[in-house]
Amino acid sequence: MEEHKTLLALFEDLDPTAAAIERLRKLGIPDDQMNVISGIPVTEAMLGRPRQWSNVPRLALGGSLGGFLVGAFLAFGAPLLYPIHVGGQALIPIPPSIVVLFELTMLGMLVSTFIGVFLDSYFPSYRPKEYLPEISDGKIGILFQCPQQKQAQIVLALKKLGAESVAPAEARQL
Amino acid sequence: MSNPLEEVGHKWGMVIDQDLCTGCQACVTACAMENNIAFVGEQDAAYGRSLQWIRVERFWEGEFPEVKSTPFQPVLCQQCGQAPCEPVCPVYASVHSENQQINIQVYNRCVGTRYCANNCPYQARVFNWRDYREPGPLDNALNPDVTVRRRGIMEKCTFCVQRIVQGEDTARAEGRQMADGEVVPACAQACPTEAIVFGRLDDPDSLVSRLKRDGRAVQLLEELGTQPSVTYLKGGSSYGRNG
Amino acid sequence: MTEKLSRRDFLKLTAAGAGATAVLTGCGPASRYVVRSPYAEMPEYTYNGQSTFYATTCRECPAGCGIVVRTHQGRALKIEGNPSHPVNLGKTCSRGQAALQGLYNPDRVEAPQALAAGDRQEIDWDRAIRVVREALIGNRPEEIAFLLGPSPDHLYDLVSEIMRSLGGPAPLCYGTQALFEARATLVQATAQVLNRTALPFCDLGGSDVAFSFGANFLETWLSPLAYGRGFARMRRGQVGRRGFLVQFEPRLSQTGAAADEWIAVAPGTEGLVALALGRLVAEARGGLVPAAYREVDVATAAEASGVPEGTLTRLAGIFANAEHPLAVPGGAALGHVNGLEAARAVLTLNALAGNLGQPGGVFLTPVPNVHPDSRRGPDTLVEINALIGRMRSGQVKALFVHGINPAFELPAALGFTAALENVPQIISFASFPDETALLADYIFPDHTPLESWGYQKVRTGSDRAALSGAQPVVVPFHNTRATVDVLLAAIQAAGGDLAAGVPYSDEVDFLQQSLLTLVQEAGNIAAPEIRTFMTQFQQYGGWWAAEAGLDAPSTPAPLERPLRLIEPEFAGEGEFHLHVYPSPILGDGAGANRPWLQETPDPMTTVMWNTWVEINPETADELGLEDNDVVRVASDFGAIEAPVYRYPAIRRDTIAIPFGQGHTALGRYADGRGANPVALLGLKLTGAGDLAFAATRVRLEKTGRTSILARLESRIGVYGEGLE
Amino acid sequence: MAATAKPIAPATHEEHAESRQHLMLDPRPRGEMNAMVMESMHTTSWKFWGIAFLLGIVVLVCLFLAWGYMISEGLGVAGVNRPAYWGIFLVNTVFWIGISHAGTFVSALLRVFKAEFRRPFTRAAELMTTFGLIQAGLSIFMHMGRVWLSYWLAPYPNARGLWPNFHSPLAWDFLAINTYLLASTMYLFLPLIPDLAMARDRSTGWRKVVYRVLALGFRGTEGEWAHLRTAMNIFAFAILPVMFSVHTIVAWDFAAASRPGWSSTIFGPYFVVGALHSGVAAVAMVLVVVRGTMKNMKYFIRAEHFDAIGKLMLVISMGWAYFFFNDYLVQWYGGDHWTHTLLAWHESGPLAWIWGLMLVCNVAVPWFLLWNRKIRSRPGWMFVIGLLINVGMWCERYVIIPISLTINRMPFTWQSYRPGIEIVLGIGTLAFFILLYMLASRLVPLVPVWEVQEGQMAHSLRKFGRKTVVSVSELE
Repeated sequence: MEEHKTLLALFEDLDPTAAAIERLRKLGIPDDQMNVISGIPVTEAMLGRPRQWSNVPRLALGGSLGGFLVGAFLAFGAPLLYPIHVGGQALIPIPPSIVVLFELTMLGMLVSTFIGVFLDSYFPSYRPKEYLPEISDGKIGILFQCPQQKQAQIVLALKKLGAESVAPAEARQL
Repeated sequence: MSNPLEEVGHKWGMVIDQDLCTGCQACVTACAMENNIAFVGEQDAAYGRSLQWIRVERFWEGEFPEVKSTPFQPVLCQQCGQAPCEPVCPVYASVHSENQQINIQVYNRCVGTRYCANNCPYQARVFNWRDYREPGPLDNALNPDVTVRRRGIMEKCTFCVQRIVQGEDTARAEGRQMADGEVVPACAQACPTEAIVFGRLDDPDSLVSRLKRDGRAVQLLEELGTQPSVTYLKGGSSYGRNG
Repeated sequence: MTEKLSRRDFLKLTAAGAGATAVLTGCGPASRYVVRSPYAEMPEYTYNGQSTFYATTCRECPAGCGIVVRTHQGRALKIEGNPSHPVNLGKTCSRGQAALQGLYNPDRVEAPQALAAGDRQEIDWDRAIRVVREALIGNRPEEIAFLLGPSPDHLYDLVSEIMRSLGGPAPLCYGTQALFEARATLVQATAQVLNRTALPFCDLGGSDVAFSFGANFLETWLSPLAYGRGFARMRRGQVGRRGFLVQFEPRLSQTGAAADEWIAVAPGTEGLVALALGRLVAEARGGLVPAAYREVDVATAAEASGVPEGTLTRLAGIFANAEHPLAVPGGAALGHVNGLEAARAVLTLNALAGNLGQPGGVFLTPVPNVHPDSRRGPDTLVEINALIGRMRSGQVKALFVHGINPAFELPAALGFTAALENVPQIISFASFPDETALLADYIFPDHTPLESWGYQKVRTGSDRAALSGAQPVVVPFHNTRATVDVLLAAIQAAGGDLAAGVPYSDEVDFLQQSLLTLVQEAGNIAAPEIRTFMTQFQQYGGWWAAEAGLDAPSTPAPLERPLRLIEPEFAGEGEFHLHVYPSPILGDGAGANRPWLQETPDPMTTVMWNTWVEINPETADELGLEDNDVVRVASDFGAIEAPVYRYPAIRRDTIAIPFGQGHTALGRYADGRGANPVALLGLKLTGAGDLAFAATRVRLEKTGRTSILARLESRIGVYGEGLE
Repeated sequence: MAATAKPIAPATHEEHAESRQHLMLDPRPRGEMNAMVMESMHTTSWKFWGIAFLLGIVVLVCLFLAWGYMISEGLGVAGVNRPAYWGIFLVNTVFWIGISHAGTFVSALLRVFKAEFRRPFTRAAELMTTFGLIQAGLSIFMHMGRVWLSYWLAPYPNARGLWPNFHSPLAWDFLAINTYLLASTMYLFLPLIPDLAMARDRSTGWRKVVYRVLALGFRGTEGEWAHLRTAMNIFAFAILPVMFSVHTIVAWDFAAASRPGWSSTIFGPYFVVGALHSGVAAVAMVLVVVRGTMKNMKYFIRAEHFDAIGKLMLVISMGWAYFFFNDYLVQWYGGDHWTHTLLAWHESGPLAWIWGLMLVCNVAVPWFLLWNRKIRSRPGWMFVIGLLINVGMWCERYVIIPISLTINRMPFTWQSYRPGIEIVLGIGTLAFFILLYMLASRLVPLVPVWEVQEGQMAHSLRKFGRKTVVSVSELE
């Protein structure tokens, strides 16, 4: 197996970043060995990157279903466990049940969405990571792995495209 | 799950004849003594915080000298069939008793949201704004059959449910039906003119059932559809009306 | 507690579980004396979780209602009416219900005390009995005075016997309850019209039209529960028609509110109205107008009373056409200088209606045959005044006070409190530290009624002769002792002729001796000898005749004598008539230390915990008085301050103040609350020698202060304040 | 397309630029904006700490000590009575829930509709949601007679095997308010993560530790951004119905009761609009204070933002007036005797001035002042107007709760309400809100810098013939 090295290239602007990604791809770095780190949400389309897969919507859907089921239990199941009649109303009245179902469905959806972000992004993780604080100042970084022998070539190419720096990425405590 | 008590379930009701009520307040005091109702003192009483479960209302009509007070109207919990206080309680502290067909307040469940009181169109519920403790030795007279309520709890007329249950138990133990008038709440028991009559509405021959069919019978705020168990026989004077 | 107290008796009455019906069951002759034992050792008839019911007599007022007290493990829990008692047939009033708060009142006198210079020191009963003995035998008989309240009767009978034996003056019996009932005046009027010195009984239940002249019979008058029952029967229409009640009084009372019509007659003209009605009734019936009414001028009466002639004629028509018309005299109508004549006029109206001794008419109640020689009051203010005069001049060396609180109840103008200073020895038997007790030299506290033995003669209200019996329902709560026992112990200690003349070993012995005369009489109790009789007496809560039956008055033709009325006179100057009425809730003021009575709303004003001044709203507007404005009410005899209650149903020339509050003692719930209107009363007398308590004039002054009255009713909802 | 937007408003086009200043067409480099935000967080004066200390004392005394006293004495020390069983505690509850609606409204609704002017102050508004809900929750707990048992409302079988009663609007309230509190806190947190990462990168010492923990290890990778964006989109859409449901359910607490004046089908939307009315007004007030007291904030919060919020307030005021009149007319026209009595009580009872004040503050003030752009653009005016609207909305709740409770179908029991310790406790919650906000303003980046930068990227000037106009691009 070839020796691979992780590099972080820092760019000032979107256009050179997009060009650099294109260039990297041509230099034989596959998309799945690249990652863009930015201080603002840069969409994949802007940089010509493949679309990110997110489980969040599915989790949200699953969560709302779970919430609905909990709500259904509260609305339709709990009264049966300890039946008490009040105000001449049915033991399980429909209109209030709708309120309960709605609230718990929404709760399930929102909580699972939130948890979804954590799961998909592996939050929280406090391990050292490859990162530069300049990124939150608006710089855009490309984190990529390249074979050691191509390193010099790639660095040169990226510098030519306007990279402020291309350096081996160090995993550091954030 | 079958409840053994259900076999003796009755519908209890009350008829109050306003033509007979003299406004004497005996019911008010009797109720307080039977049900361990605390007194609140002048300041709180002046501020709508007295705890009486029954109050005698009267209004005024006309100007002097043609002025007249309206017939006295004792108002207590109407023990609604469809009680507005019940569904609004989030902790099931106000519930319907299947056996007596009355509305009961479960003190130890109450967390004091006071929603039931707001929703009671008869304003029949009272709240323990403070710990109105009776100083000793007055507490010697507390009725052991009735819970003493602490601060933060809603309470109201129970139709003296402790007497009803005891009456039912006694009748069952003796293997007989309850007689009409065997169980009376403290107010009806004290009432000097017997304006308050109590009994079983599920028995068409009981005195309450017969009185309830009287032409003068009305219910408070009938239009709300609360199906009260308390019926009023309208008072008011007219010379020579056939009794 | 070895000696007398250990001989307190607790008879088992019933041990049945529930219901007043159980009173009559489950009884056997039990031992007469039960040793007072520690709480942990329950009497054998006490079962855990089961209540024991005792029948006794309510002593909150002198009507003598029978009550049944539910006790549970030695504690009294609830008072119910005694269903078989002929006075109240199982019913109770507010005051009766709250009697437990007397028994368990936190401010009781817990032990005998000697008072000196504001200091109250506990003493033991031996010393107390020595003090009583010295007072009884150390003074000349005429230097001893007993001032007693309206109950209990057995104490009165014993004291009468003691004083007879000593050769001293008979005990005096008085109280504001009797005063505001106009009891003495009514008795005298009955004597004059119906030929017997007794209280009349008006059979409201049998009448179809009743005119009440000032009688507040649904509140405090004579026997409110009996009259309440009669009112209910009348309203239900025993004679096929719903009864019709008309109330004549200057201020709408609770009774007036329950009535069908209220006629606001000018104070002091009630008798005049009765006379005018009599004449009109006689005319309406046709035939000759009886001699009694020949001199009556209807127009003058209408003018004086402020009742239009048309109204009088209409009412007379109703009365004349009734099958069972009835006229009831009482209360403030009799509290004028012409009160005796007014009472006669009203009673005569009954004679005119021909209802004497008829259903729906006027009867006389037979008195049970117990100590018939003890002719108890009601005494009049004249006699009280005589006593005060003797006290003032130092002729009274020892004054015994029981069951009355004269320093609070008597009109201040009489000067009772000042006269007390000239009495060397004052002995109070009060259970509570009331105003009089605190002025005494000794307080030898009696048991409260629920701890006491005794009996009460039913003078009116029952349908037969009845003697209501009292027995302790709980072990005495404090170190108190029955006054009868104290007196008997002192007499035994004194020995000699006195002890020989009053030969009773203790209170129960005295009761049994007193009841001996009833053993053979036909009544609810069938017993061959006194001990069985006594047991059943306690079990039933009294003795009453087997058959219902009241006496019909034998009238000396009252219609033959012309009736005249003297002009009403009023004491003092002022623009308002003062109408003092006993609070229907607090009664004679002894109820003011019951917190639940304080918090039971007044039936008409719904005010709790205070005194108020009722004034017509129009008059109030003229004076610029709003609700809760504190006014100073002043007469020539005194002044009080109280907040205004704008009362829609009172004459514009009258203000009304309830009696019962204004204590300066009597414990935490009564002390310093409200004002006492007897401070205002002048000393005009009725023809019977009793106080004309409604004949005082007063002035009103704004003080500029306000004091919020605690009322249950809503000023917004009932009077529309802020809604205009 | 540049990630760092260049100044694109040449001097010649200044007038156009000014008209759209809330789009912040004078972009600064991200690093500079970061530094500005960091500086604003780090700058505290002795005044700040003095006020914070005073507020802390007020919170301690007026909130915690007073509440402890009330818990031990019972609600008797408050002004509640029969028939005004509910008093200022619930007035405050509804009020604070209303305040809390602003954050979600500004943030989520404006996000959904891509209203660009929202960007600099969404965070400031969202913080109000969370802190406002805390006060609402406290007020509800104060209201309860036995607050130590309030956990019985939670949906679990309690010691007696009993579940809560879902027939009760209060049980719905419990679910809805908790859902909303959780959701709004999560919704506050999600867009905060990049800013926390930013702060982490620029902090030292204990702040670094705090931000590192809170930033969860966020770097800004494509995946992280994608998940965050997706989640925020879901939240923006889903939290809106939750928000509406919360205040609707609060309205149902009243509308479901069979009481004159309360039993109204329009109460749901009426309350929601009322909540927005007070909420948006409160946002304006907070922004004025933040702008005036915090460093560098004049760059982020501009007169034009107030102008935009002012328009929103005017529209909401009209909406409120519409619902108020709708409710009033129907009650007036078709109401029974008791309803008419109640209306008369509102309008001419002893507390009619509160009713009048409500109308003046909620309708007259906004309508007479907010049509004017000059007034809308002046923070001082906007603060006063915001304050008046909040006073008006508090009065509205006061009219609906204790004043209306005085009148019921049993006139014998009518009784006016006289506040007691509620006033003290209300001051306590207000102080607590301000204190929390003050502390948060020094701990949390109040401006979502990444969102501002994103917005600045999307805005450009475009020439149409001789006219230059602002054009906003959709970045997604």
